[in-house]
Amino acid sequence: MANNSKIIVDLDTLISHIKDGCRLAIPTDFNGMYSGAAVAATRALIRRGVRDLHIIGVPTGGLQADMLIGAGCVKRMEAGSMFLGEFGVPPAYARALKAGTIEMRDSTCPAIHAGLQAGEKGIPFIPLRGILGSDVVSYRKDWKVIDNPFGENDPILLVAAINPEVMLMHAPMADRNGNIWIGRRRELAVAAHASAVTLVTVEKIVDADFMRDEQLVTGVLSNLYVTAVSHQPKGAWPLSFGREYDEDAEHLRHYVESARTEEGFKAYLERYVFEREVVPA
Amino acid sequence: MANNSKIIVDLDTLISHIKDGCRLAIPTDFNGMYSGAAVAATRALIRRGVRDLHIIGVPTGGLQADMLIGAGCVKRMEAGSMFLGEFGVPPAYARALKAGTIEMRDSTCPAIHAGLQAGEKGIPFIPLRGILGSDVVSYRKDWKVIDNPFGENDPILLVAAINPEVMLMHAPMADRNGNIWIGRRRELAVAAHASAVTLVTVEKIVDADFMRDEQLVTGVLSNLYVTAVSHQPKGAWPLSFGREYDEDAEHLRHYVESARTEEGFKAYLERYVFEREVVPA
Amino acid sequence: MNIHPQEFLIALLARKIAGARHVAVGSASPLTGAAALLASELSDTPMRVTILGSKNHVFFTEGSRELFDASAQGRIDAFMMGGGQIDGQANVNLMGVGPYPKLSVRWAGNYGTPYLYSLIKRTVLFREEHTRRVFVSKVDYVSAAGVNEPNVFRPGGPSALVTSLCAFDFDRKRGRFMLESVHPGHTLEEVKDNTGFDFDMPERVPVTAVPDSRVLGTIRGGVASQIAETYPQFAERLFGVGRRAAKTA
Amino acid sequence: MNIHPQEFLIALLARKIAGARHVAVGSASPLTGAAALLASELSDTPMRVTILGSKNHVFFTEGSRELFDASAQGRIDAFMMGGGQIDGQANVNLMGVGPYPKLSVRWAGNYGTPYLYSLIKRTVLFREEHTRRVFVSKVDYVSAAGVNEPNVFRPGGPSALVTSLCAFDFDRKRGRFMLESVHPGHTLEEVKDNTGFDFDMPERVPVTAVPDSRVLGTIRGGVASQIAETYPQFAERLFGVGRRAAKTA
Repeated sequence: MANNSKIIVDLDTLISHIKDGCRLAIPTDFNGMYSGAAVAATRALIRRGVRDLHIIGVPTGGLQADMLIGAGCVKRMEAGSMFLGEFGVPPAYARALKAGTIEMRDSTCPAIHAGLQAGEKGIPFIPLRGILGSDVVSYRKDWKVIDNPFGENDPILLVAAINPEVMLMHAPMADRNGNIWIGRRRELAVAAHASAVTLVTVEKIVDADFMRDEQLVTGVLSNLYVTAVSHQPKGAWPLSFGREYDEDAEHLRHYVESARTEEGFKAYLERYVFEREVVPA
Repeated sequence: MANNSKIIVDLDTLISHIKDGCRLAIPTDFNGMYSGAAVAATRALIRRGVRDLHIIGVPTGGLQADMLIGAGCVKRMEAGSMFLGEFGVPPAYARALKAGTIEMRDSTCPAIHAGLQAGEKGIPFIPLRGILGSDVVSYRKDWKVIDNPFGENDPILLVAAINPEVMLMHAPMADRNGNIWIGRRRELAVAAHASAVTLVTVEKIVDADFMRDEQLVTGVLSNLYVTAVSHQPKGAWPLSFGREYDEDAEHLRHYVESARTEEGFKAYLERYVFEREVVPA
Repeated sequence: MNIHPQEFLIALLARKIAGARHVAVGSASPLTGAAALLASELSDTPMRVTILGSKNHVFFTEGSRELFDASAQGRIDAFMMGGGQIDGQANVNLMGVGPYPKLSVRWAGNYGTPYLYSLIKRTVLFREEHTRRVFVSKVDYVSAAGVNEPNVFRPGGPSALVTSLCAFDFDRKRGRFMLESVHPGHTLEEVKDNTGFDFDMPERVPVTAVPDSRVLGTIRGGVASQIAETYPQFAERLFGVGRRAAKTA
Repeated sequence: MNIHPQEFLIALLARKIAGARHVAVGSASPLTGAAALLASELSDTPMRVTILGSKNHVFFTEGSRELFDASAQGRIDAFMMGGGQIDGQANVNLMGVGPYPKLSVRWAGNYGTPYLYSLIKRTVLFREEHTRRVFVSKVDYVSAAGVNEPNVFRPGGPSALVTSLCAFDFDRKRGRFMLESVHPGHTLEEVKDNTGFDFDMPERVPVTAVPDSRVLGTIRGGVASQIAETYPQFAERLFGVGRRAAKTA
């Protein structure tokens, strides 16, 4: 029989699915809507000392990626752009690029979405209109431009499927069976479908079955795609989380200032990641 | 300013967007879930005497298609299969094939879904795994098999994008701005996105704004894609409609028996379409 | 113990999908639905059952496309389907009889079978009627191909064929059926006489095993009440379990 | 009437997208957001405004992919964006300064611009800072290309460029900017001195029109309260309308 009771685990068990060298997909973390960055899980990953991650921003990267990069956990970063909302370019990322310690695979947001859709459909590539003429095409050797087989003298871009090994995200709630309510951010479901393993931290776990609620179910990622769930209230802190809480702008400002230098970043990690100091809500 | 008050119209205005020769997408009409076949609108189309439709079943065809075919409104039918639930192959369709009065473009369900996804993305084609070896590939001259540009000696099917001129469906409810709650049948949203015009009949119109309800909104087709909405309670009769009403099995049996002969079908149309006799709920 | 022939087939089909993580069946056949639920009940490891058209046995939240994408993702590893004609290479015809596209008889069409048959790890073919009308030397139209050229990407394919007379295994490399066993009360001659294609045989053809009392008890207990939700008439006829019983179960 | 330079730019940008059915703007720029809302308020025909990152001015229910698909469908026909560098062929660089991939300065990256700039019917480029640092002869990296070879499928592209000094139109056939007008208080010499690329000019260069009182009233009324929802600090600074006012509006 299907038995999902073991799907709900503690945070260290959750992140144990993320191995060194893993192709890890993470959501955009500056977004006005529900669901997003599993920052508490990111801190746990740094504490564990994961190495050589290939991070895929869906479709961009921000705080999560910057913390992992600064902590030396990342080998390669792939994203449509890298930004910390109004705070601009992530500082640890900028330092790592200068030092040449990470490889940046620049993309464009719709190509990441399309690559994940190809991954979801189990197809090796997907065509995409536009983009031609951009330097992103010349530098992405893993993409191809072909003559449209359904047209004539009509060049079209093909982007490769993206199939992450792990998708990690934070969501508003899970039911007792590990079904996740992600709301309207369906791109997170696409990324989960395309990934071999999906790990989710949630604000709350509800003693219900979302699959039987015809209204809720439309915002659900079925547990068919979910490997493990962990209960992490305020799991997106210091980022905002939809209508649940606003971003901790003061803390973010402190992060950005600290992360400008290696020493500052180390002190930040020591205090907020290793000693687990969390600014009270 | 955006003004959607004119989006809610009467049934004849709604179907006035469906011209002779139109490429018309319609949902599967035997499905256990919410949303589906706009049968009341289909009867109105027959009364108006629309001609030469190219119907695309999303991904199959049933009662709606059969009524339109029997009434001489259809030139070409495209579907993954044609069936009337437990009643089997639609009788007017079977007669039309024998008589050679319609062209059948046989497909397979995932190819219709993928073609509509390509239509949604504005790309001319999309690859699909599997299917090779099926006769559907040899007979679909509008599909192509190429060697995967990302592999070697790896044949893969490309299906052409499907961009219907009109998508017609029935849904549980609309809000005052013409946003449609379609529930978990997201394939209907994909078809609407891929179509130039989307027409929707609904069981009820609610004085609300679904876009501001974070739970409801996840099951919504935004009015960005909706051309017109018409209030048609029991608009799917005699088919079932999710949890709102069961199928009228007795009426369907009567339809299937009538439609076996041209005379029987004409008598059925006369009574239920032109004289608008509806079996009371 | 008195065993209904359909209970016998349910148990046999369930054995054919043992060990799967997630089995999908079409909505047309209550027997395959019951077999999937039985296999899940008997499984030591978690086994999901998706019955298309059912309200409770569905893990999808995004509509009818999700089945196909999930199959391509490898999240469904067993499938059961029937066929209007089936030939010795395990080609399946759901389109009709006679030369396509005219056809002398039209069936419903391909559905998703050309896709699912290629991508889901193993498909068990099931057709109760065992006649030369069904089991032909060559299908009139290939809806879903039994085998492909070796360079074609094809993670899945046919693994077995179950009928009212016997069970076959399918050898994908050779592209041929091998008779596995003949059901009690039937003979090899009967199978040969009613099969239009050539197949392989072991030296001694065993008799198909009869379900034991534990399996029968599971069929008549948990499976019957679950199947009644989707196929109330079938459950009523076979088990005397009606829709109401299922709903309160 | 006293006109703030940013109000002047809002009015100018709004004229550049007049007649659109649906305009989208990025979340980074309150000025373009205000311009889109103004254009919608002044439009005779319905004009939708999508402000990415806003809660009220979004017509999407399926997350961040939908913007791109809707653009490819032609459901968004006007777009406004900025650029770190912009050259005379309307190429836009959002990647950084210096040879790629090393770069001496890194910006945020391409976002969706290589796609949207090609597919949305018209894009109005906007950059307040008018210097040779921004308006270069050739961008260091092409994030989004101004023009393509004639055989490339490209339904959209740049239509205009607005700065704090002047407004250009873009001629897609010639692949060149044409100076349209210079803002009051500025001169042609100033534009030339601060532009690193070559551009065309009419014989007489007009002065950019100043918004009339009706337009200004609309900016300070409906637009200010709507913009405060997404950009409370901006609205507070420019109009004295805070977040609280917006929420009750």
